[in-house]
Amino acid sequence: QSPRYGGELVFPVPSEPPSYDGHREETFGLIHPIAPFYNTLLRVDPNDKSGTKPAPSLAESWSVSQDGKTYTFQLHRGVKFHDGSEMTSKDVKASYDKIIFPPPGVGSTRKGQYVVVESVEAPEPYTVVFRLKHPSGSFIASLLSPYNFIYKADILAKDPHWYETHIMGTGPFTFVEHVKGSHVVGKKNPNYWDKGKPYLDGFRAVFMRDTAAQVAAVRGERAQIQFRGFTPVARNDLEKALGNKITVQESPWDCILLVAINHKKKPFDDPRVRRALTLALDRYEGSKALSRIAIVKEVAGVQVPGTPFATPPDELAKLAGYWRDPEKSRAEARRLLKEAGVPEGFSFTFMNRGIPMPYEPLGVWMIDQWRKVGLNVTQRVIEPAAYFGSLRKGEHEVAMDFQCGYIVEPDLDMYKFLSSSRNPANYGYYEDPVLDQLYDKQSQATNPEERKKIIREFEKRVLDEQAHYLMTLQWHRIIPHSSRLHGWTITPSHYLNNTLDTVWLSP
Amino acid sequence: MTEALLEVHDLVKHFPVGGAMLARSATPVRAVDGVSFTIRRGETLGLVGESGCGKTTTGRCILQLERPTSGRILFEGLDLVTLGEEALRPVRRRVQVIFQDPYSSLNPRMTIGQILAEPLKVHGIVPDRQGRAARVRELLVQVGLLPQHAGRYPHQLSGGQRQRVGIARALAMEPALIVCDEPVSALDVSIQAQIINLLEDLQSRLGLTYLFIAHDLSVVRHISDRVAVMYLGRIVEIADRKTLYEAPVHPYTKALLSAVPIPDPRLEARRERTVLRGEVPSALKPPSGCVFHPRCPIAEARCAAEAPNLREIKSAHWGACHLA
Amino acid sequence: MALYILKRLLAMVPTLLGVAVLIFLLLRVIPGDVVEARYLTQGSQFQSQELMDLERKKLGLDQPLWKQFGSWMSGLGRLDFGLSMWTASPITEEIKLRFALSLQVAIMASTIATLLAIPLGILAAVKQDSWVDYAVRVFSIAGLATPSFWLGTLMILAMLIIFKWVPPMVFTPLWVNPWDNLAQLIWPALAVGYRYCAVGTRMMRSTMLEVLREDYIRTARAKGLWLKLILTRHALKNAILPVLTVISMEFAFLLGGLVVTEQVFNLNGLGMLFVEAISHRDYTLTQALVMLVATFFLIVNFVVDIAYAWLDPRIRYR
Amino acid sequence: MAAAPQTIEDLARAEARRPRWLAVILDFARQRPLGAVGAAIIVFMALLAAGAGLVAPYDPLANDYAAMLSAPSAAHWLGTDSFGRDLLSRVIFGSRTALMVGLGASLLGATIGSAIGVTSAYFAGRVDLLVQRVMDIFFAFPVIVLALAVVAILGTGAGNVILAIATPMVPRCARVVRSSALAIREMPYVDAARASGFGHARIILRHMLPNVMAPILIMATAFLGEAILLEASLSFLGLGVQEPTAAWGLMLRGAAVEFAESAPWMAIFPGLAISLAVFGFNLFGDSLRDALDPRLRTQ
Amino acid sequence: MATLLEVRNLKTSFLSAAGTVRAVDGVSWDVEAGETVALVGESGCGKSVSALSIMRLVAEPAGRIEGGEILYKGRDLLKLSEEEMRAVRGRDIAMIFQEPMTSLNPVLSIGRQLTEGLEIHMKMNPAQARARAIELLAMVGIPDPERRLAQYPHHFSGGMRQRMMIAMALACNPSLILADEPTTALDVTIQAQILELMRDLARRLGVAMLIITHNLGVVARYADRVNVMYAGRIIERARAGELYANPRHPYTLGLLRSVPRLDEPRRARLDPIEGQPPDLTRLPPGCSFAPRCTYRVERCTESAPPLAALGAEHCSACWEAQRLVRERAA
Ligand SMILES: Nc1ncnc2c1ncn2[C@@H]1O[C@H](COP(=O)(O)OP(=O)(O)OP(=O)(O)O)[C@@H](O)[C@H]1O
Ligand SMILES: Nc1ncnc2c1ncn2[C@@H]1O[C@H](COP(=O)(O)OP(=O)(O)OP(=O)(O)O)[C@@H](O)[C@H]1O
Ligand SMILES: [Mg+2]
Ligand SMILES: [Mg+2]
Repeated sequence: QSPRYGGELVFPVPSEPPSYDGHREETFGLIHPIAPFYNTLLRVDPNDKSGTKPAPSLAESWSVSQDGKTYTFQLHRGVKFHDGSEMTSKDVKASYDKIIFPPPGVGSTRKGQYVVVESVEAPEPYTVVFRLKHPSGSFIASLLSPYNFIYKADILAKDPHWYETHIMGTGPFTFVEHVKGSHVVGKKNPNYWDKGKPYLDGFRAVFMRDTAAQVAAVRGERAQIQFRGFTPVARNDLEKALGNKITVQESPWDCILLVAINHKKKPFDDPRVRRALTLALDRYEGSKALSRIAIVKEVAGVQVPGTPFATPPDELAKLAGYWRDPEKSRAEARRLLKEAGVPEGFSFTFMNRGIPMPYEPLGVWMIDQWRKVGLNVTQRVIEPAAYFGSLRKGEHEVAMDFQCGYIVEPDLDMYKFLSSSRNPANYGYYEDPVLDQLYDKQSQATNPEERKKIIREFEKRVLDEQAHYLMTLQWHRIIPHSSRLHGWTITPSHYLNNTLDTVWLSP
Repeated sequence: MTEALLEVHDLVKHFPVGGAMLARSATPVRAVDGVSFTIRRGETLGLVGESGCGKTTTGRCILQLERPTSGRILFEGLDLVTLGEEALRPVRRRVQVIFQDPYSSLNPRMTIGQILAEPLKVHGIVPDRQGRAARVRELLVQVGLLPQHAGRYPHQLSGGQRQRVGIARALAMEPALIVCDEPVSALDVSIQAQIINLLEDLQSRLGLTYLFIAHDLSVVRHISDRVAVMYLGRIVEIADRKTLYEAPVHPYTKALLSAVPIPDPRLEARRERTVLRGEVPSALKPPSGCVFHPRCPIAEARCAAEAPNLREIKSAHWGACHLA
Repeated sequence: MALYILKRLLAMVPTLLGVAVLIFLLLRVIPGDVVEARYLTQGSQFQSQELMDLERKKLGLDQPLWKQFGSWMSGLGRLDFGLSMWTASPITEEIKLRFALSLQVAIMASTIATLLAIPLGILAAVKQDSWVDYAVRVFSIAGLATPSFWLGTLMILAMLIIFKWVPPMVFTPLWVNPWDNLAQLIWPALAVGYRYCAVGTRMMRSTMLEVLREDYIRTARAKGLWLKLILTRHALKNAILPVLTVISMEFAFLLGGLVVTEQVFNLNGLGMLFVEAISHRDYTLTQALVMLVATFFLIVNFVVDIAYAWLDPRIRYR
Repeated sequence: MAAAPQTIEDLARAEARRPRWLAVILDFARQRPLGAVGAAIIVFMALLAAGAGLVAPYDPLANDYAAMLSAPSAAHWLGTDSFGRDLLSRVIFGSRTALMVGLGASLLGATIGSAIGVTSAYFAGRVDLLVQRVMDIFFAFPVIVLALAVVAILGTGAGNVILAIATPMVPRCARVVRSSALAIREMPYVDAARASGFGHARIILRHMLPNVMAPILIMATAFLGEAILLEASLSFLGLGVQEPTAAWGLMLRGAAVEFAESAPWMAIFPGLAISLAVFGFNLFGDSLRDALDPRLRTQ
Repeated sequence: MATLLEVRNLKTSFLSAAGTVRAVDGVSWDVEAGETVALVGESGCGKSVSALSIMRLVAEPAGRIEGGEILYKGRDLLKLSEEEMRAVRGRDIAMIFQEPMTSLNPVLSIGRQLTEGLEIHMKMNPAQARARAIELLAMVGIPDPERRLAQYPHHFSGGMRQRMMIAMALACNPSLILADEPTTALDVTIQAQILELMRDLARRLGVAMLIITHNLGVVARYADRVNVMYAGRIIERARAGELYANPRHPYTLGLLRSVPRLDEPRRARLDPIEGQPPDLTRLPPGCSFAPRCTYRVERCTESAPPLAALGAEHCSACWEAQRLVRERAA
């Protein structure tokens, strides 16, 4: 089927962008309605379901020097900003300088992600060079970030905050309007550099907080898709109501709820107790049951199942809490608790975040599981905005934690577990130099097989031996969309693949 | 002459109208506008006048339920106006009150026994429980009720009985002065006489002093030793009973007396009436000069210009009229 | 009269000032701030204290409280609500459309409610203790007892499942497309209108009962007037005042208090904006919203007072 | 003397014939059938709450993944929820939460509110003016913000929900009580108490408060229903009681919409429970008002 | 003179929590054209209910007229339909109520309240009604009537409001006015003004009047004939002069004795009627005054005495009326 031109894509977005500056924000609420107005240097291949394959975008091609410290990018020629000016290496440099080396008084959210970069240079109008301090296996992945919009250098020079309140990019769509509390409209950029694209005449991102309303919009065929994901129940209802007018794409989702066990609180300083907590969870039954009602599914370790560095299921089943025999696992949990001197019916508070999906079902599930090994858990739910603030105060005993990435990459995914001295977002409040060493070792490992091995070791230490953190179930992304929508492939991240240049609508 | 128990000098009470923060500036209601009189120990002073002329307000000022705007109230030589709430407490025992409405003057949620025992307890008049119960019984008998009534609630009593309880409550404090604010106006004609007799009995037995406020001139004549007539916040005439009823000097007193209907058709048929013109003016804008002049049958030009003082027209007979 | 109005308007100032202080302090007591809400909630791997400090400084959150309050007040004095801390765009722009929506729902709901409540309440009062009365009372008490989010959900489902109809996705102002506009707002207006009507009916009934026992109604009957005339001319004018009060209070409440209904019906109104603003710790926006709703409340109050004066001559000249 | 003996006898007889509490209840039921229905609902609910452990067929917290989302059947009369928990048991246990929050909030709100109202009316003048202004501020303040703020500051959970619900009730209660208390303050028996030199506390507590009990009671009943509704709304918004506690609003949260099509029983029964409970309280409260408010007395 | 209104054996009762209140328990009386009749008795004895029964305005559903006849110009008012009765109210029989403060509608102008009756009963157009209203206000002595029409009751003092009530009652030229304690709420001097006014107008316009009061003095001055009520019954009836000179019922006697009088020298003590008025829900068998009566004999507690004629136009309901007369003469 060849792409068809025309039509307006309508999709609900569950939250509204705080500002328009991708360099600053970190939410799909910005990506979904704003990404179509911009391009990034590289992007994830829009047809790659694993969401890990780099593809050219503004950069046509790139090369890496022998020592792995210099990356050179050749830019596409004839790329025009929406104001008609040409995009050159100067703009790329300015944009990345803003991200990596923000001028004083201008903050950058992702500075920490690019510590390895020494400088960004623009030797020629169509060449950009990144110099690294040392080789990095994950550098290209970090350039795939969907947030790193390329802005115009002149504008940034005048006002580094201009892009917070204005939109002006090189993307396949141009900005028409944003009615606060209602919608964002974009229309086809006729001068788009990637000739022949986009297919759509325009798009309309409608802000709808309520999930049910989003589902209803798709069901009533007022919208063709929602890019974040629906619940399994909604999927079933939609399939039942719309039959073959609906197409469902599913994928493991690079987000997971973890449980932070505060090592500073007794008795959670005792690894036996922590192990008992993870042993108490029957993840396989949980997966079966919860995947019917919540956006979680796979039983996972520290890597998204099915991605290159993920632990195969059979090996995973050897870790504490991943045993196939739940009774044996629970018995061990009880034994450990007893050994650690935790009385039967011991009660503690589990702190959860006030977000219904999937925090609430997972909370209910875990509390029930813990009850089965004689732990009496009360749930304390904290309002979403205050949640991480209170985790940072470290007053919790056991708390839900959350991690979500735009790309599956061990460096990014495992950072969470580093000692709290290295990672302020470690809400288990532990120091584990062994673990930190393992992390650094895998990061610099050039041989994937070796890297895999170290990751396996890391995983065993963090989840089993020390049970510093425990993982619940991998999120599961379900996108039921109108069968009229084509040219869009699901990826494990809801931040990816939203430029909409490849998307088209059949009649 | 016996000593004065209560002396009221130039009592003034103005009420701000409106009440909202910003509306305070408006002219006040001049409820009581310079009232002076004396009550001697053991006597009854009747206070008559029409609705809204300030009788109740005068009584409430004496009781210190309202703080006067100015003036002095000497009770047993002590100026109540200067006393704070704490210092007043012992005085409050000595000045009691009986209200017009027997229905609302008793707390409906307390038994008669509780109502009567409460002051005994609070003021430590009778500290022990048994003693209080005995005293309550005694009080009930004193006002012509039965000891059993102690267990009743006010709504289980008739109006007359309630008024008796009101009297008993006043007596419980062993007061010297009782302000009776229209104590019989709300009662049935056939009950009024019972209560008046009771008040008189108690006075002679306990040596009480009454300020008896009423608008029924015949009742006032019956019970009072001296009578004061009020009009629009001022006393217009004050004299002993006999003089006032037989030889009133103020035209307003005369009109009042003639307005009282007498239950005898033959007499009524012959009686001359001074029917006053016009309405009672409002205390918000009292007329100039003599406040009575707009309705006065004998008013002269002077009356509109100049307010008459209360002067002793004959011995112990005071009147506030230029023409008396 | 003009003086009275002026005085009343002036009397709002201290109340508003109190509201301002209260919301200002309240927001600062709530844990977390806009910077945390922005940078700590997305589950990202990297956090930067430096960045957060920088942002706080930019927003003036590092200033002492009195200074922050002072600059807010001086802005308000110039009728300048400032910028939203969350989106950095002018607050007026953030509020505009949502206010229009909420106001319209409130107006529609109160119209429905008033039109139903007054006749029903009168009917019940006149036929006190008859089956009509019982029916009206059960109807109105049921209205108070039904959670509006439940009622709304049932309504939406009924439309979706039975009529296969979905309300429009976005709010279209009345003047742009009346049909779309009404199609979207009529349902929430009905869902809250029911409860609202119940409140009004109850009030109407009880004040009507009270008024019907007044002496002047007896006088009117003794004059030989027709019942209809007694009800409309003599009773209604007296009984309507408290009803007016509850109806207008409810109206003022609807403006900012429709959170649940807005959620159910997917309306981007002031209620949801409140929730969002608070959850983003968007101090400036929350403050502006509270001031807006409070001012509106006071104005409605004031209008009711004027209406009182208009209907009741005893209050008219003061 | 004055009180003739037959009057006393009369009274004694009247006392002997005074209706006992049962008679009072029957009387109320006869004169106000709607109120009686309301009272019956309340009593039923209270009994359910008290005996929840005995009546409920299942543990309300027990997840049963084999029985997830099953429709009403002999095993589960009202069906099960998405965790396979028995809905009937959860509805029964939910009455506990509802009653606890309802009673707690209305007691708290009514107590503080009436204390403020009576005191303000008693002292009148400046105190009253000040209190009124402060109340005005709370009135003008959007309720939802108050509730949100309380929850945001203190966190969720039954205790805080009670606080969040009671907070906006305080000024409303204070206003109503104040207006009744203003009338009571003008009563001669209050003057009599003042003239007897009683202390402020005694006058407020012994003489004024008992006499404004009627409006307080009426309001507390109305609040109770409202509190249950508010609790449900807050829970629905995720600001109320938290999982896995059995609470009606919580049961509707998400379920009402998400499973409305595939498992409608999940939304219907808790919704009905809320409506019925609030309905009961309002019916009763209304009739109570009719019975206690002399201005509305018919007979 | 022709009998204008005749009440025969009227019974009205109320259902209350405490039982049935026999507010009016078989009373009969009449009013002749142009005459002023008084109904006296103490609080709660059923005076107001008698008057309201005639207007058929007894508060329903608690109150009910249980029996009797009310013949107005020979027509039994109790048999009329509600609409027919409505036409009688205000047109043929008008009523003035006790509380001028609450009996006027606070939100309607004086003019409105005066003219509406005229428009309905006399079918006047607004201009005519207005002219008549001005005339009426002038008649009851309200100065500047034209300006007053636009005012509201709260602008009027108590006395003026009661005049306004009188004007409203007179509006449609009724032949009978029921005045239920028209002056009790007013000041002594105003009371005198109002009563004089009413008497003059009644004389001038030839309107018959029923004055209800508990003030024996008022009755003495203004009534032609007097009915004394006690506990829902009429216990004595006579021409005014006769009643005061020769009361034939111990209650009337007691009443006259118990009040202090300005025309007599001050007595040392008053002579009260001891005891309390009875509770209408639990009337003793026999004469309801018996428990308080000093003339009581055994018979009194057994059966109630009928209202029996004792002479020309003088009736009393007392078994011992003759003894009373004798003892008083002695
Ligand atoms: N608390 C108050 N606030 C404002 N005005 C008041 C207040 N109390 C009394 N007044 C006014 O003061 C004047 C005198 O009132 P007061 O009650 O003393 O009269 P009174 O002679 O006792 O009348 P009545 O015979 O009706 O009892 C009246 O005009 C009244 O309206
Ligand atoms: N609506 C009512 N419901 C119950 N009882 C009533 C009602 N109206 C009057 N009554 C009773 O009927 C009796 C007679 O009342 P009525 O009003 O006729 O007395 P009255 O002689 O006019 O007294 P007053 O001098 O106080 O006006 C009283 O005992 C009263 O309690
Ligand atoms: Mg007085
Ligand atoms: Mg009467």
